[in-house]
Amino acid sequence: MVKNNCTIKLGGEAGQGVESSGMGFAKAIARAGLYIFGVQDYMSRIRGGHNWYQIRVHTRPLYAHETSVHLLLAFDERTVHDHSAELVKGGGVLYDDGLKVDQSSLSAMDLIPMPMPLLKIAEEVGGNKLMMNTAAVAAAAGICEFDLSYVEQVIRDNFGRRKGSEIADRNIRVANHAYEEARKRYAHLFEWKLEPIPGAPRRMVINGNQALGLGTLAAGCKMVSGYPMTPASTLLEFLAGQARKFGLVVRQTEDEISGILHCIGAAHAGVRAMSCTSGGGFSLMVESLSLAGSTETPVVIVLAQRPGPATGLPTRTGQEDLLFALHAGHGEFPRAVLAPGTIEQCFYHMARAFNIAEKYQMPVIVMTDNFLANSIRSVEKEAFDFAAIARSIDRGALILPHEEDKVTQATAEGYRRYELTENGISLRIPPGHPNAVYSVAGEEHTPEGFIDWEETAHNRNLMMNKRMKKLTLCAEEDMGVYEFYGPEDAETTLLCWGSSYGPVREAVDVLNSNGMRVNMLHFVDIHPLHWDAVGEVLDRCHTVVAVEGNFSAQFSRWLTMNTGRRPDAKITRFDGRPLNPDFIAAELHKALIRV
Amino acid sequence: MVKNNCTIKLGGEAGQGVESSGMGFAKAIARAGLYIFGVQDYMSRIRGGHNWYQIRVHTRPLYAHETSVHLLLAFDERTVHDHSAELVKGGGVLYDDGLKVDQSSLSAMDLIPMPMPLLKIAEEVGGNKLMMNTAAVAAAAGICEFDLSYVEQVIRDNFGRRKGSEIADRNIRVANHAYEEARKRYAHLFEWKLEPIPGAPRRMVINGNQALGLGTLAAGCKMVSGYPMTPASTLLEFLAGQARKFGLVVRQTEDEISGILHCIGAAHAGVRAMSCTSGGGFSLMVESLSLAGSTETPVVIVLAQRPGPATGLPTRTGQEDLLFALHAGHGEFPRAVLAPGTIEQCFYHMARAFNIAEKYQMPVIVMTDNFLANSIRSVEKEAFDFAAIARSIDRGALILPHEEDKVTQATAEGYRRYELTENGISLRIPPGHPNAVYSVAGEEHTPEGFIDWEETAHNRNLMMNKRMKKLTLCAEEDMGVYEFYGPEDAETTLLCWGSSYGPVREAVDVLNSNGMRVNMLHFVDIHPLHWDAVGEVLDRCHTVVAVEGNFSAQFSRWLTMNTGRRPDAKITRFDGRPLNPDFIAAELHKALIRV
Amino acid sequence: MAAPVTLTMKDLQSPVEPTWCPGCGDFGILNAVKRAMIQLKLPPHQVIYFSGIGCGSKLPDYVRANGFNSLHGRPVPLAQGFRLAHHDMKVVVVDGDGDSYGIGGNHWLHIMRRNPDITHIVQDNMVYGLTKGQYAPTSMKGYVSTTSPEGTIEYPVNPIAIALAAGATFVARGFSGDPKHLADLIAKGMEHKGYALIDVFQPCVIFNRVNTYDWFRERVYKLEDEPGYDPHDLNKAWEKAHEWGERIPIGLFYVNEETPTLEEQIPALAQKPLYQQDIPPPVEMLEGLKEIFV
Amino acid sequence: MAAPVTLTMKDLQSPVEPTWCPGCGDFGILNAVKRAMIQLKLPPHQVIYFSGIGCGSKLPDYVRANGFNSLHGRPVPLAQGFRLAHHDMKVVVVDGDGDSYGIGGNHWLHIMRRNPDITHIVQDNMVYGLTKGQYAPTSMKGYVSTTSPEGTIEYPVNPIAIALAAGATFVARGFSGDPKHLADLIAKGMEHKGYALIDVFQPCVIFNRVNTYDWFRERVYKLEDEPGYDPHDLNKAWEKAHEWGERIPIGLFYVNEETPTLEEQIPALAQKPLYQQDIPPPVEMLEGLKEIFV
Ligand SMILES: Cc1ncc(C[n+]2csc(CCOP(=O)(O)OP(=O)(O)O)c2C)c(N)n1
Ligand SMILES: Cc1ncc(C[n+]2csc(CCOP(=O)(O)OP(=O)(O)O)c2C)c(N)n1
Ligand code: SF4
Ligand code: SF4
Ligand SMILES: [Mg+2]
Ligand SMILES: [Mg+2]
Repeated sequence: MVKNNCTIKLGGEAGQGVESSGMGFAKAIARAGLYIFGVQDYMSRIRGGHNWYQIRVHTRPLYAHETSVHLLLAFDERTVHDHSAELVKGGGVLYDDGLKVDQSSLSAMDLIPMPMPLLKIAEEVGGNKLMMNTAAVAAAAGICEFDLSYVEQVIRDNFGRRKGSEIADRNIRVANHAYEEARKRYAHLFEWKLEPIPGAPRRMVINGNQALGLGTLAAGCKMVSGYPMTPASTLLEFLAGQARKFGLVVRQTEDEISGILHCIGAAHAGVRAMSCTSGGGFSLMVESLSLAGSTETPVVIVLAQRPGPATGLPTRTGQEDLLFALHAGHGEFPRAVLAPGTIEQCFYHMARAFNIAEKYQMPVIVMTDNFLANSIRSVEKEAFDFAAIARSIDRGALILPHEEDKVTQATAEGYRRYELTENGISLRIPPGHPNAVYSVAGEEHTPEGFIDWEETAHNRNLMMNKRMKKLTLCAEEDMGVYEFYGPEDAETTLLCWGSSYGPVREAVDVLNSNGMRVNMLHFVDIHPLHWDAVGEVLDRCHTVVAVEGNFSAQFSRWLTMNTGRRPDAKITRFDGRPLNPDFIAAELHKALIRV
Repeated sequence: MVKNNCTIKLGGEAGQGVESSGMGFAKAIARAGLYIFGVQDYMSRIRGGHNWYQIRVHTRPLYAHETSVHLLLAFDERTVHDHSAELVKGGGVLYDDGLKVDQSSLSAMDLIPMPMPLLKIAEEVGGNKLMMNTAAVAAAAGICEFDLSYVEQVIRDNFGRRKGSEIADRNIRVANHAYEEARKRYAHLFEWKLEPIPGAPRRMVINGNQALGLGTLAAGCKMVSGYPMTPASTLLEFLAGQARKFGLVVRQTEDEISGILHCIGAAHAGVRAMSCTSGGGFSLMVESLSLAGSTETPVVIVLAQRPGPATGLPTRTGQEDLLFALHAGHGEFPRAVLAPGTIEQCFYHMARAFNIAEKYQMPVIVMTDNFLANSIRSVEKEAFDFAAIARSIDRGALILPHEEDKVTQATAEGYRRYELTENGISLRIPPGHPNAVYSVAGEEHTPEGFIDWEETAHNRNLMMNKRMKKLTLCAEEDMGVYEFYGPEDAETTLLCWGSSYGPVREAVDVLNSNGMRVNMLHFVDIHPLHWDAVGEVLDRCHTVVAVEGNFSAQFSRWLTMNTGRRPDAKITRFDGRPLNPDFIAAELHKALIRV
Repeated sequence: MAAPVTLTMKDLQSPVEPTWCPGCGDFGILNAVKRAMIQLKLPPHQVIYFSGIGCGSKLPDYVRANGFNSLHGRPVPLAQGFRLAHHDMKVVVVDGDGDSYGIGGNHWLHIMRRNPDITHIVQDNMVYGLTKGQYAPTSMKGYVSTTSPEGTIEYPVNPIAIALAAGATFVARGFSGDPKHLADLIAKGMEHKGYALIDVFQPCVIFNRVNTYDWFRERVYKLEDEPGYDPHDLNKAWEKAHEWGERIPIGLFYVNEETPTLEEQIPALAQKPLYQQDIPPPVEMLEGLKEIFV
Repeated sequence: MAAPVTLTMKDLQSPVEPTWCPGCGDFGILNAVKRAMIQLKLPPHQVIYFSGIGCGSKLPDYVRANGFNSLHGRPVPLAQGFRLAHHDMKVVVVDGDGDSYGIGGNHWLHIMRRNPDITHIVQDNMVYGLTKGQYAPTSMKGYVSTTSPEGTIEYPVNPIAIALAAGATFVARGFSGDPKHLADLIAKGMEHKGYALIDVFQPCVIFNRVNTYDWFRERVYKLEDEPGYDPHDLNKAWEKAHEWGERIPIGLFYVNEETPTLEEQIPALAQKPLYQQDIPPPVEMLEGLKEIFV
């Protein structure tokens, strides 16, 4: 018997409730004090096709999914067909007995067919065939001998409040029935079990977009505007749902150009502002990004990547937009690029992005991707320290126009929006006070903010240097977040960024447990960086292997551009699927042969 | 006396005719068989402000301007004020005697004040004060003892046809009068002379945009669409002017997004298509660029750079958009980037861009800038070999739908737009023939062109590899244009790209004549390149100094990214002014100290 | 390449199965589009469908004809470029309310005043289907969605009124619940020499629980059944464009046959389609250009 | 920060000299804008001008007030973002026909249906001035320019008709040759609660040799002088919007005081402007969010 270490996969058509069932089951398991990691796969269609949801369970915190599955919960025949090969020996395939499944071929693969009268239970006990999902999840619980009360809690949460407890009660009856039946039939055949950890704290089950949303709220962002685009939409939607409560203005604009410009406008008024999109929408924003750079307006953009080019693979994942984000926009101007790797990092670095944006009065791009945005993990509540974020808020050289005394004092000798200073940062007083009436321009401007209509070389040099030197300070004072994981004296270092954190970290564990000496070097901070320092970090590494979710190993190219150092090998994946520990381990062996 | 080696500068307000006068004078000088190089400077306003036009003259072909001026033709007082310091000792300042000019301070600078009754001559002899410009140019000719008949020819060309010869005659009378008067008064004081070269061939006086326009026509481009933006507008306008004659469709679209999409649409139909813009407009095109990459549609984009960020210095020059152009657009897809350095190169590489685009079925970006677009040179007529371009036309694997037999033959076993092939290039049959009915998609697609709605990993890998491997072939077969100029055994190599060709080349001459051993390594081809070969080329260089018109030395960063090799020093200019030989020479001394 | 004498639904069958939800209004549009091709005897190779990104924009894959599934909001300029290069092909844009009334609104505004011979079918389900149910530019005020949890606060775009104001020469509205009537409108639009807008009420059975088949069926009536309605009267069309509530008109609001098309006004297209013209131009002609510069 | 009792032209004098050509119609607009501020007793710090890129878009530098010279075609969304963040400021967009009827047309289409309290002055010179004379979206058919050497083949945008169709609640046209009348229109627009479009005939004395001061003077007449004209009648306004030729109306075409503004409908703005609200939210409130996830 294997306790609390397995993967359960649900599969079916879009519209069959794969995601909601999976999410509910994951929540129930997490409430039992177990750690989960959930990842999903869906298609660009609303009904039909094939979606799946995979939940990995363990007693330690998880950072990635595995490829092997122990229990497959099939909502349709295709699921059995497509995913049986992923099951380990002894794994179970649970499905409604109305589906046509070739049991003998499952048995031939050493798998256990587990047909169940799910529809029948739903109809007969619950009086509604829609309760089949409840039956399925409960049956899975029964097979794992998992305490059903956790599933019941989730049912109550979902149905109890909404439509009166009657529906909840009926679902719970269905659940009990299916649970008992499945346990009776199959529990004794199935090796993997789930057992609650007594006294474990209640943990959050949360995905990357939600963590970004919490970070956004925690940072005091008050203007969110954007245009829906997978996988960024759910962030916009989450914040739209919180707008009334937190006094936000959330706008769905006519396009992404308008989305980012709403933010620049609001930021110019002194409000923290954020727009979120994916690559296609970001493409449309880049002219305005350049405007933010020129006018030194602090805005935050979440770039949730998905594979391109063009519409590409709209519901899959990839890390293909790094070099684009780093160089997007005409002309040269300062920006920062951050790429959180975990859900906790999503939370903290999202909030931090607003501080960097305001401190250096420049745009900040926070890069995630479909994998990070949508995969869920159980995370300790304390891991999200709102109080710490509140304390860390740094609005830089900002005085708001209604802070009358401060303005009066600061403007005693006049006010120039783009005053030339030692470090390039000028006092920012948003319009509204009689002592700070001014005009700004995306055209090259004077320290007062007027268009320098003579376009003089002198003023130009001053302004370019002023803007660009903010990067130097930023690199020194605020950037440089990277993390080593694994043995210090590793022979091989897996170099990665952003969402690859989880898969690479888990790969390190796997590889070291297999006798290799491998560690991970992960970067959240991409730009600006103190490259000499990075070079020194790299010097501490032996063989460096870049691991990236794109074709050309973009981060490693960025690194080469800035340090001259080239990785010894590369592991890339660009098929739209997330990296995972097994894939990395397998590819590493091939890569090392090539070195 | 110095013969045929001097620089004449005209200055005045926008609307005073500085450009047209300068252009006319340059043309007259070129017709006399001399080589000219003309560069201009203007402001983002239609009247007033300060514009200038500078003509350098020599008996050998010129590639750049110099900073020192010999004769200043001042249309207003500000010109005298702003530019006197640029004059060499003994230089002359020619101006209407109605202007308030402090003669003594000019004399104190060893300059020759040359007041002339230009307005009076225009009014009294020509009967129209607008003829002052004619008087001014003729007076300049007189001072240089340049044969007036060349100026007269240009006057005839400009006025003779348009409004009847009366105006031309009157202008010519004005010219003669001013010429004689100026010669009488000042020719004996002024050292620099212009003397026609007998029997010299008639050369074209042409700028970069015009050369691009000729290249576009020569290549058989039939669809030009774009939105006006300095410094690309004059290319669009030139082609609009040729539309009827050459059977082009030229469209001014509602924005740049539409401009590039018109081209993609036309190219999909099998027509060569081009859009031109500057950085801001290019920013708006990048989403569609990604579409062209995904659908393998051959389009050509001229990116005429100007300094950013945002509206930046709209009438100045810079090379700031290289890394942006190289990485623009979400997702990874093939593209080529070419950056011609001279007017001849503008012509040839523009035409070549269409071949590359069609051969590899991908977008090609041709990068110029305000300096190259607007500066004029005298170029031999033979240097533009239309017949050679006609011979070189290569449409790649294209069969047009009305080539019925060819289509029938090629589609005997069916047709798949994105057929997987050895080299990644598929047969392209634009829609229209019953045997090749198909759908294409910016979403990841099957070989047939349908959306791969299952977004399978297998198809994705095939398609990504198919598209990206076109770059390998392209780098090998069609790319790699670079040029060394100067001594092979140079101690210092000035590394440059695009429009810096001229200034760097002339700097090499200056530096070597001053006893240094310097050469130039100039790249027209930026991407894709066979980087091992480039690395070998670099290995032949000793000290490498990057010379670029931007803040961060972008090309050298690109080179480092691809080869790991970093330049030993950098000379950058980002004040909106073109590089010039004097600037480069001066900066090189400083740069070498730092090495 | 003459049209076959008869064309059947089978000839227009694509190998690709629609991915739309059962009951989706897009099926009706697909059906109507095929019927229109049959009605006009338009063989697959003489038609091209440009679409954007959205549920409905997958249509080109589902009818045997040429197609181009492009970017969200961008089929309109793409189609114009194609049309100017190949003006003996029937060019149809089929896209979502998000495409042409939302992100691509500017292209729409400007195609209307150019009047190229392009038929434009907008799948107006008053919601963003493919991105899972956010409100659309045509969503009715107060419409509740994930991005408007308390109901939209913007007034919906009135496509008919805007088309009239922007100079469209053929302005119609259909209902995908009546594919026969719709097919007829589409065929008329395809026959119209110039830009033809056909806004189509297309129920999204998943996300739009307000504007359902029933909702439309209770309200729509046909302008051609309206005694004395003359689609040549711009002011009358304007009034009808504002009719919304108990009764909502479908059919042809306005048509103007007098306006020349864009293509007719371009000299380069007088002889033959651009793609058929020889390149490069004769070298002597090119050589002549040098005279401008000497 | 109460308004000073009197405000004079001198108070609104910017240190920057206009770079416009002598005689340019933009001077009349600048003058009118200042007059309107004086009329409404709006001190410089309580007004902000958002502009695009073009000759006229340099206006913000030439009046003492807050300003933002942005990107070609983009002041409209920028102004909306600002206005939502600071809704006790008078927000004015002033941009070219190329900005809002050309490249930025989609933003224009959508601001109108949102009705934020923003005044929008379009410098309609029917040409692209700053880029040296290409035709504009409002150029009359057949207009000859560098990019239309044989005359444009597109029908001009009719801004008044489109504004009416798109739901603008205040639609007016002025003439920069009559800055007093224009000032009055601008002041009315600024007082109007909601989006106000003021399309301004602005002669470009350099590039537009067709639509000159004289051309306009011979044609324009004031709607307020038209007996019985009621700007509350949408259909009448629609008819007037199409009057073009011998007689061209200026003045207020249409106004609708009933429609709520965008700002009024956003709960977050009920108490005080967004920029004045404390950040971050109380930590306890934030902590409460965790309950969604456990
Ligand atoms: C530039 C860009 N922004 C956003 C998206 C995401 N997106 C895809 S379809 C769509 C809207 C779908 O609505 P609609 O156009 O009405 O079509 P429907 O699905 O309703 O048929 C959006 C926002 C995108 N693909 N590209
Ligand atoms: C994205 C982009 N495209 C093009 C331009 C170039 N551009 C600057 S102003 C302008 C048009 C000017 O016309 P209009 O808006 O009518 O203003 P006007 O000069 O007539 O006042 C253009 C095309 C630009 N700045 N940005
Ligand atoms: S989501 Fe709506 S529009 Fe999309 S396919 Fe389903 S029913 Fe049709
Ligand atoms: S070019 Fe025209 S619009 Fe521009 S400043 Fe001059 S007159 Fe005014
Ligand atoms: Mg829709
Ligand atoms: Mg204009």
